Amino acid sequence: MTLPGEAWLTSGVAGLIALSLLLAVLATVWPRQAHRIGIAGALAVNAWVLVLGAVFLNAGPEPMAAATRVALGSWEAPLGLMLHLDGLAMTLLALTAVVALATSLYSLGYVHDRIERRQFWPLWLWLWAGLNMLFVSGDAFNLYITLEVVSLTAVALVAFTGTAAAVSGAMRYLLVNLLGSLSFLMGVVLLFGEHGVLDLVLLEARAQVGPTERMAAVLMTAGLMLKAALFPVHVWLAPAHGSAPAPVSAVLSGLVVTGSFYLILRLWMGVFAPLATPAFGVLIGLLGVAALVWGSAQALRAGRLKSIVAYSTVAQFGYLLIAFPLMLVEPTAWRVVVFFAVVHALAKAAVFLAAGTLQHAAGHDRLVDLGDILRGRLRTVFALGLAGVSLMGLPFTGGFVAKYLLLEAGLGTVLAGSAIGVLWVIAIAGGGLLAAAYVLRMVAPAFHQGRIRRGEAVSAWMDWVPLGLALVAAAAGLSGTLVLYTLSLTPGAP
Amino acid sequence: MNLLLVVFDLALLAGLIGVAWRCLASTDLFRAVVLFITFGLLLALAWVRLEAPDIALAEAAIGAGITGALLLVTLERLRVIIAGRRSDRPDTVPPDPSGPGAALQALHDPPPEPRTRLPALTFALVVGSLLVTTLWHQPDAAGLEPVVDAHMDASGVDHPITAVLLNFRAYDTFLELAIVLVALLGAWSLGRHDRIPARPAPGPILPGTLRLLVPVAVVTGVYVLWAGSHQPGGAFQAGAILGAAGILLVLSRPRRMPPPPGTLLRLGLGAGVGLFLASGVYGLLAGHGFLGYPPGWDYPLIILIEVAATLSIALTLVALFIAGRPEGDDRP
Amino acid sequence: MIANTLTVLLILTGLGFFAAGTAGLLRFPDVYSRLHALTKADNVGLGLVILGLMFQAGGLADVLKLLLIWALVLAAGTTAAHMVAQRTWTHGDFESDR
Amino acid sequence: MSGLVETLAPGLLYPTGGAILFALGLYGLIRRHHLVLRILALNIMGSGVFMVLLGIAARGEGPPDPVAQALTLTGIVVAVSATAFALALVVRLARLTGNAIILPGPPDDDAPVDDISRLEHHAHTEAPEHIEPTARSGERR
Repeated sequence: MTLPGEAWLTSGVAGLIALSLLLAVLATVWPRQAHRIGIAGALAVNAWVLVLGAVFLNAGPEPMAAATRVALGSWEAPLGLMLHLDGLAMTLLALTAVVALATSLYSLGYVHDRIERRQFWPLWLWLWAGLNMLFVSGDAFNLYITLEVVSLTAVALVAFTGTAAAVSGAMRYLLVNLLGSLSFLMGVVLLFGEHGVLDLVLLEARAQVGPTERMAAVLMTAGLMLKAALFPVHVWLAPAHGSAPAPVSAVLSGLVVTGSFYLILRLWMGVFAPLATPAFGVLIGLLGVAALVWGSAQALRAGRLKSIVAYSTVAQFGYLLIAFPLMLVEPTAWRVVVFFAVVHALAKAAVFLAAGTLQHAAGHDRLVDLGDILRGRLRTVFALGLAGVSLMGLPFTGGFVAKYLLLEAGLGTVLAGSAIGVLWVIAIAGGGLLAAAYVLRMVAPAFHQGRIRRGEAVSAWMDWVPLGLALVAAAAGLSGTLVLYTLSLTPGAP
Repeated sequence: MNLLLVVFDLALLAGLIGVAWRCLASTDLFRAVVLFITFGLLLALAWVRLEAPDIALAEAAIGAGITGALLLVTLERLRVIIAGRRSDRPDTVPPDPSGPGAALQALHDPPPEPRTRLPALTFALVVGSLLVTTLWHQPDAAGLEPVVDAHMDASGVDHPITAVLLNFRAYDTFLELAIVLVALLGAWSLGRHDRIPARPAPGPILPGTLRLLVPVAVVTGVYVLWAGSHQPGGAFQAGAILGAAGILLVLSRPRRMPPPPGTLLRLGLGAGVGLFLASGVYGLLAGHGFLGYPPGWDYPLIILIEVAATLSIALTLVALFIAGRPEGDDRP
Repeated sequence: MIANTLTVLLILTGLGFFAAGTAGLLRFPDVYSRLHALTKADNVGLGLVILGLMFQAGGLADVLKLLLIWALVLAAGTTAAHMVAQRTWTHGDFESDR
Repeated sequence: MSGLVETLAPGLLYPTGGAILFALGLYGLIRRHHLVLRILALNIMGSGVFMVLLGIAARGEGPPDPVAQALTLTGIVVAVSATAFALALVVRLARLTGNAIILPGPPDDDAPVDDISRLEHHAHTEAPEHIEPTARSGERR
């Protein structure tokens, strides 16, 4: 049955992709106006996503027997490519739109040099388009291509400052990304060899437990973990994220890493679902605990503001890994995990933007010498602290709701009789404490006595946007019901 | 006859693996690059054997040709940079040639430390053997060939690969064009271009040959593009051939060529994605789906997109060879 | 039948030239002699192979294409050999024993 | 004999060869330090993937799978783009540090960072390097 809502949805998804690609192409061809195109586009895309989300929610659970699938060029799978929209994809599209709008506005102030601007905006718009395409892609090989668009633009943006540290970080990031892509592609090829299709829904229908699925699962997950810097392969993250320009760090830690995580989740809820066993879950969970401890320890000893934030990304993604064993015991826990990832992305982007403002004002971001600027720029410190509070999960913030729900799921596994569940509960609770410690490290100097300095003047964008995004991150706690409801509209998932 | 083919296959694979091994084990980078180019040409042979003439053409032109040119010019650049640093600041050269700074010895990579050999070997062996085991377990024939064959009539072209690339999976192809462009945007964001460190050989022979070869390359490129609708060939191969011709021109610098105006250059680079996207958006608005073609218009639109894509690819490849952005791009 | 025999004979002869050229490339002591071996053998070798293939061609167009290939390889090979030789003349011999 | 020939069909031989190339590239990527060699290793890994894919396409009777071939073509173009960008990055890194390797050891995360929001035209203003054609003889061994 075809509701009018569904026709809107299919054109809406294709239109969103077309719009974001159009912006990228226009900015490429017309770099002198790229920043204007970018801002107008960011507003247009946000409006579009808002309408799309409203139509999606309005279409309601009824057409949700299957996800909205859009055949490109009217060629249905297996011949053609399908876009794929469900509650999970919709949530991440909305997240991307919000973070991207904030980043775009911030970049107006941050990338002010005329020549830099012409290089920055086209790359950034391609990255954004790549992320949008990643979230709605429904085809294994197309996922590889969109991953490459995201990787190449992200690497170029990391290298953007042109310093030795940045270029070296970018080089490392590129090698890791290319290795991850090839590993992913090899997995796709294996799946194609076994089943002869590339469409994810068709693959899911044909998947069974066999050598191909096992090997493909290992290759694709390992490749995505390399890209997401999930624990055992996290080493590249801090140099890349820490030395990139602030808006780029925000997008990398907030969105690009989330994109890889999204794919891992999608694949394991779909094609590889038959392979998920409790032992596997425990293994991943242990990796998560290790990431949490290692990342927090590094964040507690790092000397630079942006390094602290970068390492905290490693730690926070430990949480996402801890969620895997919880999901095996309590299938609906994945929604909480995605909600956590959403809150984390908002808060992390806000923290990076605030750090960028402070760095701009001070001319450096060495924590020991930053006290005077921190005391002089309380608005930014407030943004930093507010987003940080959300990261550590104090009450009445998005982070609190997410961590509370995670804890609840963890306790559920303990009650279900899983002894190792205790470890997950301790890790989730303890991770919050560690986060509190490193967030305090960042803002504490603001409360010390000492010289007060405002440093270099910053534009209004750089002053206010971090605060706005931090408020959004904190308020995300209030939207928990909405996000969780949207996520529940994911057919095929528990 | 079959036995002969098996012998041929085994010899070819052994050659490929051997060349790849020698390439990666080489301490001299120039040698490694030459071996890599050889590897690309052998690969093209393997693709012919696997009945993939399109891929063979692309591999020879792109994989071996363009990549080879990019690698060689990079080595030359590295050599100039490192030699320049050495003469500028002799103190930056570490005294110990076997230390980690030994890469300063221009194009030389010291043999890897023995202690990483065992773990790396174990890891690679595990990955390789798992892959081989998996592949040997796979069924014999699973593919989309029958589906493509059944839809060829509706595709607007006669060559299945072109139908897949420009019609059935046009979205992938669009993104592929985008990636070529994005790689260039990335390279341009790293800085302005410098002079290409290559000197044309004196004498009339090289310019003479180029005068002969470049027009032939242009004709070949156009032919390959046109052939793509009904036999092996197409935009990417044609773009690579034209790009190679452009690289030859840039390398030999017969006369000082004026830099192209910035706007025109950007338009040329974006023509492929721009036209593709415009056609795709029209398809969306007219109700044929994003990147769909109106009935009856598929053949002309595919040809038009391919022409623009060829031009853009050729321009982009030349620009990637030059690497930095042109000075005109920074003018107000 | 005659065409097939001729093809086999010509291509085998061509392969002989290729083998000789390769042996020369590997065994001769300096750049000039190596170039000498390589270009002579390859040009004739390729010419013979092309000639052999012409007997299998489907029409005049194919014959012309084969001839064009030969001509282009001749031109490219000549230029490349010239450039290698010239570089050796101005910059000295490449290290030969690597 | 015919059994052996049947077994060693290209649909099996070439994927096996591709897997070996993939592993070989991985080994080279881990072992070698020079960035150009690492990029070569990644390219060889990629060729291994394409060989597996085209080998799979050639399995069974009948014409080879055009979709797999189209995907390979796309993959080759993506690979050359990534390689070109990676090489540009290597040159940039060498210009900044004098090295074409990433030095091993923990990342120097406390190093000072330049801030593009404060600097005008940083890093794009250095003069293009000047090359004296005559000063180079004897450089190449």
